[in-house]
This record gives sequence, structure tokens and C-alpha cells, in this order.
Amino acid sequence: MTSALDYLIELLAFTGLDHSILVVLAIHIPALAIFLVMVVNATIAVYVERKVAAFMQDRLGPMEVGLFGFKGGRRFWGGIGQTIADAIKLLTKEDIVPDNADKKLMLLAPFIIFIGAFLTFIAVPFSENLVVSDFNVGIFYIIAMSSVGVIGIILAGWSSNNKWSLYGAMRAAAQIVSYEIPIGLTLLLVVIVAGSLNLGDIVQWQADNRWFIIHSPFTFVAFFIYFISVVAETNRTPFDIPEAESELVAGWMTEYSGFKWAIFFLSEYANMLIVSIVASVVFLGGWLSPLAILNIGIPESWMILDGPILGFFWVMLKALFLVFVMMWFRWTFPRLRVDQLMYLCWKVFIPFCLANLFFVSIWELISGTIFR
Amino acid sequence: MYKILDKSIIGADEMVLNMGPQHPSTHGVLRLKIVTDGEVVSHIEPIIGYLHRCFEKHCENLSYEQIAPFADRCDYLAAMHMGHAYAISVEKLLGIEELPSRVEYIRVILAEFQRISSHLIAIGVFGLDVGAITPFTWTLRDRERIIDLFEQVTGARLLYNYIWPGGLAHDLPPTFVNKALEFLDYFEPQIEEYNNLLTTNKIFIERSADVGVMPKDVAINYGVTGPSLRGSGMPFDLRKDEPYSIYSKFDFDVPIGEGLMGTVGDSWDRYYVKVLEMKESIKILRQALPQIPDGDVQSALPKKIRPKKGEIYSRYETARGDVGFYIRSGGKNTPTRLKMRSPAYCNLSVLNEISAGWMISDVITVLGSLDIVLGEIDR
Amino acid sequence: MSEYINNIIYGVKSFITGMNLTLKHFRNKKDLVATLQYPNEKWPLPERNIGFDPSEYNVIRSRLHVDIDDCIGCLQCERACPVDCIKIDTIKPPKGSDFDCGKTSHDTQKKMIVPRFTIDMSECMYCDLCVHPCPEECIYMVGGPNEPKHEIDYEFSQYERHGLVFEFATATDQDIIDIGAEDYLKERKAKEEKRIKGENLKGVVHQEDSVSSALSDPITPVAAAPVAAAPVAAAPVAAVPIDFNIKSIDFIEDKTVRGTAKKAFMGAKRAKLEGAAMIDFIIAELDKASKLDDDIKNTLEGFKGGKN
Amino acid sequence: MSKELFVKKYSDKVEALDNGSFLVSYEDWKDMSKHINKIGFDYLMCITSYDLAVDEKLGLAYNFYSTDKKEYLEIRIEFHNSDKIFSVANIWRTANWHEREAYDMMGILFDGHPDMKRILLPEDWEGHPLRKDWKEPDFYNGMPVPKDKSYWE
Repeated sequence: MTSALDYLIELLAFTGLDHSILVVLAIHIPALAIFLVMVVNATIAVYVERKVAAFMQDRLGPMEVGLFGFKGGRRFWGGIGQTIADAIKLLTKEDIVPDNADKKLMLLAPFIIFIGAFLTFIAVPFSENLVVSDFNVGIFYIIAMSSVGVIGIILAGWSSNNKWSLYGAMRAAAQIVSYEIPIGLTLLLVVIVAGSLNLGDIVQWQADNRWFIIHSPFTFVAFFIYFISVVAETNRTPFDIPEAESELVAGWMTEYSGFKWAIFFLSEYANMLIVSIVASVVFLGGWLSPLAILNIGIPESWMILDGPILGFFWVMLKALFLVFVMMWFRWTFPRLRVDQLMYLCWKVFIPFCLANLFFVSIWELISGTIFR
Repeated sequence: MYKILDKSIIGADEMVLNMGPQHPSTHGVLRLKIVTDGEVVSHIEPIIGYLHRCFEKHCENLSYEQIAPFADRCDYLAAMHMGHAYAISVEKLLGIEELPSRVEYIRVILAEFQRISSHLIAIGVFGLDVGAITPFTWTLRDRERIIDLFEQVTGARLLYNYIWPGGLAHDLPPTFVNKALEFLDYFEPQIEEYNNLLTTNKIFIERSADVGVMPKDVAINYGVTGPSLRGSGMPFDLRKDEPYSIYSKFDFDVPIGEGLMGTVGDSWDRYYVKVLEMKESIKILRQALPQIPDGDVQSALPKKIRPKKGEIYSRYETARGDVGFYIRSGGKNTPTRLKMRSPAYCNLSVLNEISAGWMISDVITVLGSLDIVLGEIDR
Repeated sequence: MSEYINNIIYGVKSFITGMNLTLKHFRNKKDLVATLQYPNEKWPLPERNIGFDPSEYNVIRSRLHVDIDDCIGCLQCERACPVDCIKIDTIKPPKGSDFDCGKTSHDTQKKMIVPRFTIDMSECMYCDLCVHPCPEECIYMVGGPNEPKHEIDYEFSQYERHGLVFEFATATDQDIIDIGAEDYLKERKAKEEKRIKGENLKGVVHQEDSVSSALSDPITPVAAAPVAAAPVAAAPVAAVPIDFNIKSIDFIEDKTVRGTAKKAFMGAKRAKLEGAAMIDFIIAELDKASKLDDDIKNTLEGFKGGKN
Repeated sequence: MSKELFVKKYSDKVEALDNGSFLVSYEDWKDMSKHINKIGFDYLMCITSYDLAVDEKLGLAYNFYSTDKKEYLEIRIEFHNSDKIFSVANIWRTANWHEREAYDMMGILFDGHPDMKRILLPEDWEGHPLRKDWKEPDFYNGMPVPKDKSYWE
């Protein structure tokens, strides 16, 4: 697996520039691409979320705002320009800063959260070879970077000088730090089995053997623990206690408006996409075609579906389904309380994760020596 | 309930948190001054009066007929109940004993529909308070249908001014009975859906069971009435205990909280009593709708309301509890003093007692389960 | 331990039930979606066929309407209104006059003409109480587009508050002159002028116009108060209670001077000055505005002695 | 019958009114309220304050209900507006807010109330608006109260 960065440097070599300048130049292109991915993702995801919510609640959702004179379907999927209109509204809104807020930190906070999401994308593979930089410690890097955001949340809560924000920030800190542990433990389980921290190697392992979700009962359980934990880490319902709107107004985002608030939103949806892609790469076979595991005598020529180009399609399909499930959760469940959230993490998930780790090691030992 | 640590050990200060008057889940313009230690609440002081519209002062300057629309505006989610309660109290003051039975039937039918619609809001908003948004839109969708029925009958959707002292503003439309029965057929299975989505959901049970337990004696001492009192296991319902209107003719039960998911008198019980009461209301409606007698609804309307000197206290079971009208008449066409004992006013006063020691999230839950309407509290 | 496991199993079960339900709604949206796309589709307003006349009357309360030709000016609706949003003027022909006021559609002889029948729908509370006492059934609530008698807008929206004030009277000035009530026309003109003046004020009443105006500029006296209070506190305040209130200032004849004095009075009151200190403060304020003359000063000083 | 118990004990101190309620003097109210609670009237439905508009006299009407015996009792106290009435807020907790409202609206003073302050009106309100002699003030917090509406009519 080669990374997009190396490929770009090779591509730009014809200019005859010095290598160090080339690297700087080449970094900018994927950075822009990632930013575009984040923006496009947020735009689409917000629209889809509103539609999903509306349909689950027997409503219609946005129906009026069109794009280039095209409104969308007449009965259900209308209003396709709504999020773009909303984005324009957000960007032109007045930026309100409370009088007693710590203005510098308040400005800084959304960007720290944004940087956390942005940096994570560097190691996220969208397909075979379609990754900005292919780390040997990819999983480790992703776990590390996804917890940068919590610093921003605490800063946001503290600097806005609002009690609701402070409550939200404190809850978020406790929640995210706690849920790092089950996430780490479930991914560790995969690493033990696959024997590598590199995401490419993990997918390769799944191509050689089988997807992790059906590899053993323990990895099956681990997938669900991982998925629920990342829902908690991205502050989505039923774990949205840091921004619980019926309790804390808007939690740590209470005092934010306009552009800064838009950045929060961008990061939230980017985080959703990241964790879904990671889940699909690690547990659901990444860019491997689901047709392959059925193994129903598909002709060899069809196996092009497993190739690098359609790989992107498969990754996104799996990831977007998981994003949909997150939305599905949100519009079905009530919210947990702070102590119940901690109970779920420390008394349910972590014991299960540890037991999983233990049993999967034994499973591997036995299956490795006896069944093979 | 959480024990707050001895503060001398950790040297922690308490923080005063000001929830409201603008807050997503204070159900209007209620302000709660919450003294907290971290997330744990040690004292709550409700501060009311932001929606005070001088109802009682107004009444001293309005004739008895003109008070009726103002009474509607007190509890805007159960305006029909308020109109009915006021009409009953004025009839008592005037000494009108017997009303045409068509009037009584129509009044009871509309009151029960109003009870369902008010409980639908209560259930949906309680879901919203604990974070589930979908049940809210579903209940509002069904409430809309009841409001359509009301619009057909009265011409208004929220504030009806339909039940007048001594009769009704006008007769029912001919298609009403069929449409009402149609609605009941549609609505009964919907209650199952609410139960599947919200009532039996594990997270919902965790959030509401055992939270804000209100024992029976505390409830009575604080004057709590309505579903909140019945949630504490006290089978007290004026429709059953002292039947006004024609409630004695119908067969229905008074559901009480049984502590199915936790302790008797917790938030879940207060919530579930409302679900069961909707079923009982459907039962009453199914009995009442086919047997509406014929008659003139305005035959008993007094030409001029000018009661003798004297005072009465009359009670009525609204969706939120026991509303009382204390009317002193000085022999004129305006009352000299009209006091409304509003149920939610007394229900809210118990908040500190039952939710101190819980977390901020639980305060919201308890407040939601008490089902308050600020228009009625502040009058 | 078994409770722990049971809890987890029950939880998972209830999650699956709930998610099935929302998925059902998501998939069957065609049958279930309850939203109406308002401007494009309109819910038919429920029809009613009871009331005064089954074919014409609808109880839907959207706006009040008056068939002015039928109005006999009995003022029943005005009296029934709890919020006083109906305003009616009537003129009776003088005795012996042969002015014919006309007949209603119910063949009632009208005894007076109605030069003004205003309904302010922005004050109306839609209680329907005015409809019922009307003996000629000429005031009623009209509904929406399926209203057969009066086809009016769906939602009766207006862009300005003016638009909500409906004038139903059709009596012309000539009618009023014919009936011999020129005074009424004059009165009405004066009222109209006052109203226009009030509107031009846009809620701000200037100081010379009324007592309440004393506050149009509240900042100055408050800021001045501590400065003025300091020397006053040092001076011995007369122990005799002084009967000095805002009406006491009315002796000043010049309007602007009176306005300044009243402003100063309110400022002093807010600074919690009383009696002699208050009078001193007013004098100081008038002096500052160079509106103080000896007469005023002497009279004000006189108040200190308790003489009023 | 709880009502009879009450009448028996205080037969010389109460005055029965024609609608079945009892007029008592405010000095006896302290003992009576405790007795009323003891004989089973556990539910205080309503406290109504009213202004008699003669001799500066105010009144209070207490409506009790016994949830066991399903019985009503109405007690009325009439007194001069400077008298202090014994507060029953510690016997029936619901009286806490009702008494605060009576103070707020009618200016009735209560003795021994745990937290006596205004409830519906703002803290800085002057006067008690449900009294018959209450006059609308000219100013509220420095803002003129619009009385001359001729400009807008």
C-alpha cells in the first residue's frame, strides 16, 4: 500500500524542484482535498440527518430550498439546497462573544476541535492506496488524534464563562476520556489477531482470512462495543449528555454562534465519518467487496469489484451505513444520565472488553494450532 | 439519591445555577434557582410569576360570561377543562342543578378528548425532557387530530370558549360522532407504539424509574393532585370519588402507580398513569359517544348571570389535577373575588422536596413528570 | 449477577423493538407522513352547518365580520366584548326629524345611524361572545376559503397593525349632516388629528405633552444626583415633614420650565431625596438649565417651611 | 365524622355560616389549625384571601378535605389588615405558596411562615393589587404607566 502523498511527490517530480519544496507543495493538495471532504460530508450529512429524522418522526423535513432551480423530489426528497442556505446563513451571522469570556481561548477552541478531526483524516484510508499518509501505526495514530478534540471542548466550555458550557465541558471530558478505553481495547483485539497496527495490513489480513466481524464470536461482540463506544465519543444521542439540549441548553456550544459554531458542526460530522470509516476498515473488511465473502462462485472477471477504484465505493457504502445507524440511534433513544453513562463504560464495556481479549487470545491459540 | 460529601473534607463550594426563564425544558417561563454541588442538586427554588396575567384582578372587572374565555387561557393545554370547571362553579353559585342531558354528554365527551390531548402533550414532552425526540412528534401528530375535532365543534383550535355557564355555545355538528369514533379506532393502537418506543425502553426506564420518588403522605401534604397524586399510589379521582356532571353513569377505572419498574411514586409511575388514563378516557368515550341524547343545548342558559350574595368552592378534575374556583359574589354581575386554585401551582411546590439530592438531569425528569403548565401556575 | 445479565438482555431487546419501530416509520413514510406543505396544499377547513342559517354560517373563528346594513346600533356586541375591541358610535335623529334610517333584512326599523363601527382584530381574543347577543345576527365570525358568503383570504394576514383595524360603518358625512349632527363630525376630526399626532410620536411622548414625560431623559438627573446629594446631606434638613409632591410643581406656568422641574423631581425621587433636600435639588437643576427666576425660587423655598 | 369533632371541641368559639363554613377568630386559629389536622383533614385544598372593603378588614377562607372520610370543611377568618395570622405552612406544606400568594395579592401578614416574600409579582412591586383600595400607580420603576390611551384609540 502506497500513500497518496508519496504518489503526489513522484507526480510533481517533473517540475525539477527541490525535494523539500515538493513535500510542502504536495502536502497542500491532500489538505485541501480533506477539507473539501469534510465540507461536502457535513453538507450532505446534515441534509440526510434532517430527512432521516423527519421520516422517522412522520414529518417531511426541509422541502422548500432548491439548488440551481432544482428543488428535489416533490413529495419526499425536496429541499436539497437547505444545508447550503443554512451554511451561508451561519457564515454571515454575527459572531457573538460574551463580555466576560476569555476571548482568545474562545476563538481558539473550535479550531482545536477542527484540527483534531482534520489530522485524523490523514491516516484514514478511503480505499486501497487512497490514504494521505500510510502510517505503520495507523490505528494508534487515529486513537491518539481523535482525543485531541476533547481539549478544544474543555477550552470552549471554560472560556465561554457560562455555567452550562462548563457543565457540558466537564461531562464531555469525563465521557470521552472514559470511552477511549473500550475503543482502545476493542481495537487492540483486532491488532492481536491481525498482528499489525497498519490499517492496510489489517484489511489484507481480512482478505486472506475473513472479515473481523464474522471472524469469531468475540470479534463480533467487539464490533458492537466499538461502535457504541464511538457513538459515545462523538457525543451523539443516546450519549449526547455534553450538549444535552433539554438539560444544558447546548452544553459547551451554548455561547457560540455563526462561523465558530459552524466549525463545531463540521467537526462533529467529520468525526462521525472518521469513526465509521475506521469501523468499516477494521471490522467490515474495508475496501473488500461484500460479494467476495459470500463466495458464491462469482466469475473471476467480476473480482474487479475488489479493486482500488471500487474500493472507495465499498468503504463509503459501509461507512455511510454506519453513519445512518448513528442517526437511527439518535432518533430512537432517550438520553442516558451522566452516572449511567459511566456505569455503561466501566461496568459493562470494559469488563466485556477484557474478557474478550482473554478469550480471543485463547481462541487464536487453539484455532492456530489445532484447526489449521 | 446521591449523598453529598461532607463539604468540610473536600472544601467544595456550592454553585447557584439559574435555569430559566428561558430554557428548553422548563415548560414555559419558569425559573429554577438550583443550588448544586457539581452535578448533584442540593436545593431548588422555583421562581414563578413570569406569565402572570392578572387573571384574578381581571375577573373583578368582568361579568361572569366574560370570564369564561379568560378561564380558558389559564390552562391553555386543557382549555376545555377550564371552561367546564368554571361553568360548573358558576352553575353551583347560581343554583342550577339540572342541565339538559345532551349538554352534559357533550361536555363529558369534549372533556375526555381534552384529557387525551393534554396527556399526549405531557407524554411527548416528558420524552423530550429525557432526550427522546421522536415520541414528541408522534404524540403531537395525534393531538392534531383531536384538535381538528375540536375545531369542527367549536371553531377554534386551542382556546375554545365553548362551554358556558348553563350550557354550550352551540350544538355539535352532525358528523362529529362518526369522526370521533373513527379517531378512537385509529388512536388505540398508537398507544402501543408509544409504549414500545418510549415506555418500555431500557434507557427511559433507567432515567425515570426510582427518580423523584414522592410518597403518598408527602403528596397529600403538598396538595398534589391529578396524575401525580395517583402516580404515588393514591386512587383519588374526583370523577370517581365525587362524580360531577354525569361521570357516575360511566364505567371506568382509576389507574394508580404500582411501582412496576421501581418504587411507587417515581417519575415513571407518574408518566405511566397518564398513559393508562388515556386508555380509560377512550373507554368513557366509547360509552358516551353512541348514546348522546337529543335536545336543545342552550335551553338552560341563564338570561343574565347575577348570583345572590354568597360564596362557593367547587372542584374539578382537569388533566393536571384538582382545579378549584372559590367565587365570592356580592350580588352584582361581577364577582367580588374569584380565586383559582390551580393544580400545577401546588404540584410544582413539591419539586424541591422530591428532587433535591438528585442530579440536574433528574430535576428535568421530575419537572417533566409533574406536567406543569405555566399559564395556570402564574394565572 | 443474573440481574446484571437480565438488564443487558432486556436493554438489548427494548433497543431492537424501538429501532424496528422507527425503521418501520422510516420505510412506510408514504402512509405515515402527516405534514401538510402549507402554501401549496391547504387543509380544508371543517365545514359546519349549524348556526343561524345552515347554508351560510360557519363557526370557524378567523375574523369578525359585520353586515352593516343590518346593524341597528344596539351596542350589545360592544358590551359583550371582554377586551373592548369593538367601538361603535351611534347618532339618533332629533325628535320630529323625518330622516329615514332604513330597514334591516329582518324588517326591523332602524332607529339610528352608525357612523362608526370599528373592530380592532389585533385586540380581539376570538371568544365569539359578541356574536351571540346580536338581535339581527349581523356580526359573526367568518371562516376561510370555503366560506360561501364571504370569500376572503385563507389566513387574513396583514403587514401592518393598521390593516387589522376594520371599519364597517358606511354612513357618509352627508348622512351625518342630514341627520343634523355636525358636532359629531367635528369631534371625530379632532379625535383623528389627535390619533395621527399620537402615531407620529411613535410611542415617545415629549416633555411638554404630559406628566409622564418627565422621564424622557432619565440619565441626566441620575448622574447628577450624587453630586447634588453631597452638599445637601451636610445641610441640616428641616425636621418638619414637608408636603411636597409632583402636583406642587404645577404652579409654574411656563411649560418647559415645568417640564424641567418635573424631570428634576423624578430624578430626586429616584436618588431617594426627600423634603428639603429634594427641593434644593430641583432648584439646583433649574438653575443649571438657567430657567430659574426669583418667583419660582421663592415659592419653592416656601415649600420647605411646610406652607403649600 | 371529623367535622363534628371540630364543632364539638370549639362550639363556643366558632360561628357557623349558612353555607356550612365556620367563622373563627384569628387568635384561636393557632390551636384550631393543629386540631383540624389531627382530626383527619389532611388535604388543604385552597386558601382564598378576600377583601371585605369595610373597616380595612380582610378575610381568609381555608378549604379542607379529608381524603379518608371524603369530607369538606371550610374555615373563614376575618380580621383587620394589620393583624398577623398564624401560618399553617408547617402543618400543610401546600399552604406555603398559598400564603405567599395571599401576602402578595392581599397583603396579609403571616406569623411563622418559613419564607415570606412575594411570589407572583416582582420583588419591587409596591402595594397589594387585589385589595379594593389599591390604585394603579403612575410610575412603575420609573416607567410611566399608560393611562391616557386617547393617543392610540
